[in-house]
Amino acid sequence: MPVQVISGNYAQAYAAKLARVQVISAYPITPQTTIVEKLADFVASGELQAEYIKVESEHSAMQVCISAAGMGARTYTASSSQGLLLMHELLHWASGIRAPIVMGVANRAIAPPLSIWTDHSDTIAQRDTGWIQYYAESNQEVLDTALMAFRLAEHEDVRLPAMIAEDAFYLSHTVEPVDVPSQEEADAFLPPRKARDIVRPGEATRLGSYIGPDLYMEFRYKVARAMERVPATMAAVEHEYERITGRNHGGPLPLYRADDADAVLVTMGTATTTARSVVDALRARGEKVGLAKLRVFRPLPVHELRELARTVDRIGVLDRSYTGGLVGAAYSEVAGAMYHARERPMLQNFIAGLGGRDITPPMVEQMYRRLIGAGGSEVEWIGLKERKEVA
Amino acid sequence: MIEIRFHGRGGQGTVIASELLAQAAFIEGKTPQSFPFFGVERRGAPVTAFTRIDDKPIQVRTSIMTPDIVVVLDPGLLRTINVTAGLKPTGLLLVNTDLPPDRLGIDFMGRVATVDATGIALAHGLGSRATPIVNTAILGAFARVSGLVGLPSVLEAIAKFVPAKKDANRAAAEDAFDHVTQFEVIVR
Amino acid sequence: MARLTIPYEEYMRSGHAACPGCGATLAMRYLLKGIGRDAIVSIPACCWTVIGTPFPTTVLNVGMMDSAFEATGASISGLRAAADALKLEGVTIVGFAGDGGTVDIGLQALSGMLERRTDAIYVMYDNEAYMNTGVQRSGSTPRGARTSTTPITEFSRGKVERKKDIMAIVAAHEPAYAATVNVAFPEEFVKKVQKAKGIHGPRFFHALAPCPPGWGYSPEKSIEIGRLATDTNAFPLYEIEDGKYRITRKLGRAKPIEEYLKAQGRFGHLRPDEVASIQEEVDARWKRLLQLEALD
Amino acid sequence: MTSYETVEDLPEVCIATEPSDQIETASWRTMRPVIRLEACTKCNVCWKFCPDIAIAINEEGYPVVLLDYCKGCGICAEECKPRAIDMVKEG
Repeated sequence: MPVQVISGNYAQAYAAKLARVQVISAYPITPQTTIVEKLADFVASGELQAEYIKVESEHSAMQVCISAAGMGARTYTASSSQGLLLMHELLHWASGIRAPIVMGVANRAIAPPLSIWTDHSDTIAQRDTGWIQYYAESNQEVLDTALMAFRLAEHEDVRLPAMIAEDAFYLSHTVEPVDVPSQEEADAFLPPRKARDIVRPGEATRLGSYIGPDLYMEFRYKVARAMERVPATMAAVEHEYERITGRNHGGPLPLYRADDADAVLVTMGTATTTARSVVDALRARGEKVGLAKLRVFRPLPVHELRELARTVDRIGVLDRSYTGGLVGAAYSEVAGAMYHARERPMLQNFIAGLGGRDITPPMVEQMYRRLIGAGGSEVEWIGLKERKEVA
Repeated sequence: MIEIRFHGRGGQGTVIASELLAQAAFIEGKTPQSFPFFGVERRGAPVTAFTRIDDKPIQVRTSIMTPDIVVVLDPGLLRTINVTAGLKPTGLLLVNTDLPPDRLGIDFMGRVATVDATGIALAHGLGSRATPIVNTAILGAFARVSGLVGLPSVLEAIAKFVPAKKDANRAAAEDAFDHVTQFEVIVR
Repeated sequence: MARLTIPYEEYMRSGHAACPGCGATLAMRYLLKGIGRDAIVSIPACCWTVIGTPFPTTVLNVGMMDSAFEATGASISGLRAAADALKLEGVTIVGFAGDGGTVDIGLQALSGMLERRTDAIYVMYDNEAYMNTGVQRSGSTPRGARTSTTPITEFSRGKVERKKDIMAIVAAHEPAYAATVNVAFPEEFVKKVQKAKGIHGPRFFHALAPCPPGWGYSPEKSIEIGRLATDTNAFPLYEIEDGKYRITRKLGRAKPIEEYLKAQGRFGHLRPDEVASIQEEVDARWKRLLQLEALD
Repeated sequence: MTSYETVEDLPEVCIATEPSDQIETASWRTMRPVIRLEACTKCNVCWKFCPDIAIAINEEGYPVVLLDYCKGCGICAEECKPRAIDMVKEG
């Protein structure tokens, strides 16, 4: 398939089509809407043979997918912000019955105040639901990651749902060149779902069940072990995808000019692109700085983060969400991972870009200056409109 | 600290028995803790409840695995549940039954006490033949044989916390206090 | 084999955890006798979640999908979609939810499923309160009934609001078929289910499921109480097919509601004036049903 | 019934496939139904209305109470037209 100039939302829809999803269920919410509209076109035109259940709420969208996946169908849905929060109860349900549902999320700030613009509060708030979580930086990465997510989620050693987060408007409604795999390439990479442990008509099979204190913990432990098997399985899936398409997005924590860096900024989503340009600019001025893209938030790439801590003295973590408390969620997770590193770097947390505010090169440069100068407090809200700044 | 485990069936007032015992202990200035094993509450289904009594604040929050006293509100359970599991050899087993201990089919060598709480409850119009409410009667017997709480505090707890048929429930407790029979260690 | 008035084959097993005399287990038993083997039943949080025995056992000989409390309607849309996508022929998709799980928390998903014309059967087994959690009042609890959240005092006379008329709400969605059924009348229960099985599109059953501990009567009276519910017109038996109402059990003259009320502890507190007021409500609903039946 | 004690015993997914009738609910009852066959007319109302499926029908068409499962609710005795079933105290 030739390179096409398409939006992140269309990239999600293309991935679902190429994956030959069998049941789609979704409820519209800005900015996710053009995913579900494109899928409706694919189904209506016959390009995609799928049952598309247009439901009356996101909660029902996820239940449709859970029950369909519970019978063995390959399922897809998409949502944002308030809709994702409404699904929260069922996100636990999906991982609880090991349903390999794939969901696209157009990251959008959480109300109130209502905001249709991007930040990561919605998907960060789902970090405890047992879902694999990717944060994409480009529409190409969105499509490739979504396709890979089906194979990873359905893999015998994993069997967990996965969500692919893309920043609202920066990706969802931004069109840019994307190499769309052919159906043949997609079929070569992703065979039909071979489902096991599903509910069957006419057979004594109860999926979900209920249980006392005697065995509940052991079932949660199974989910934990599956999450532990994700990194190795993900690597194998990415290797296979690269063999077919030639593309690899660098695993869970791709680094950029970090090996000899004194200061590295950890970023998620589209802020990474801007940060990469700032690294190049600072490097040109002799500053030894680098970048680490936290591309997989669940499971957190603990091994890779500790490796980074071994060679870098000062690490900043850019949180594009605020989750209550004093420090950002990504920061606390990275700090947790690095606590057991042999050499513990100096860590600093930057909170920026909430509610769709641009994360501009000067802001990123300000973060690096704080890191290099090792000054400033543990947590700084970069780009915050405060009187002393404005005066 | 004394740990007591109650065995009964849904609808027989097992949980209320464990709670009333806690109230009675509190009336006597002791520190109680009472909780049910929250399982399937179904009329007829087995129910377990626990009470701890101490002179000082209780520093443990688990179910009770090695009780000092086991109270069985429903003799039918003896056939299906190992009611003496973990019961200390020096402990006490109080059973609602009109049979002597050696006909109960349990191999507990410690102290056993029995009382026909069902007969007493029905005599006082508490519950129905299908579901007799035996909790207040069994507590009356408990006061007599446990040495932990006295009958007066049990009666006061009943007066304060039993919603209906207060007099009948108090009378049943007094009745059981008088009619509980103790059996020293069974030597076989 | 002796002459049986309903199919002998069972599609659920003993060993379940229902209270003695439970109407909801009979509702499932008769439903499955009408549906047959090739089915998947979606069950939300409700009595049947627990009746259906803990892991690793299951009571049903057919597929059973546990779902979230408020999502039965969506769950059966998902099961139907999967059955179609996976090309599974002849599979009946059934939702089996309690009254609270249908008229209260599950109403939105039910409405969605009906509006989407999902080809499935949704059964609301109605024990008229949140029984699994200890008899708290639901939207389907009758007016005047005592529950743990509508206690009886000098000032509080049980549930204040009237029972939500789920059949009217469902009828407004123009289902392919809808009917009330009662475990006290198994032959008619099974016959209506068999009829619905042959119809395509969204179908709905409102099944009365008497509940000994919740309604306050001795377990052996479950069928008697069920019978009284219908014969006093508290729970009329009728069906709606393509909008046409048909009452399927009509007595010459209905028994007084008092006979039904005084047989249950949950109504034990009612004064004569309160009984009369309930009689009025029952008579008005029956009259309206007759008018609906008269519509062509 | 396979015994599930440890995480290794468990299937990967919480799916239950074992029949529930390995669970006996006999201990629930305080009363049990006793059928006087001489009075029984084989109408099978007792079989029809049993919530526990605890009444089977034997070859001669007579109802047989399955005492492993009967919870003693008494519906059968209540609904039996010829009053051929008595509820007897358990034990």
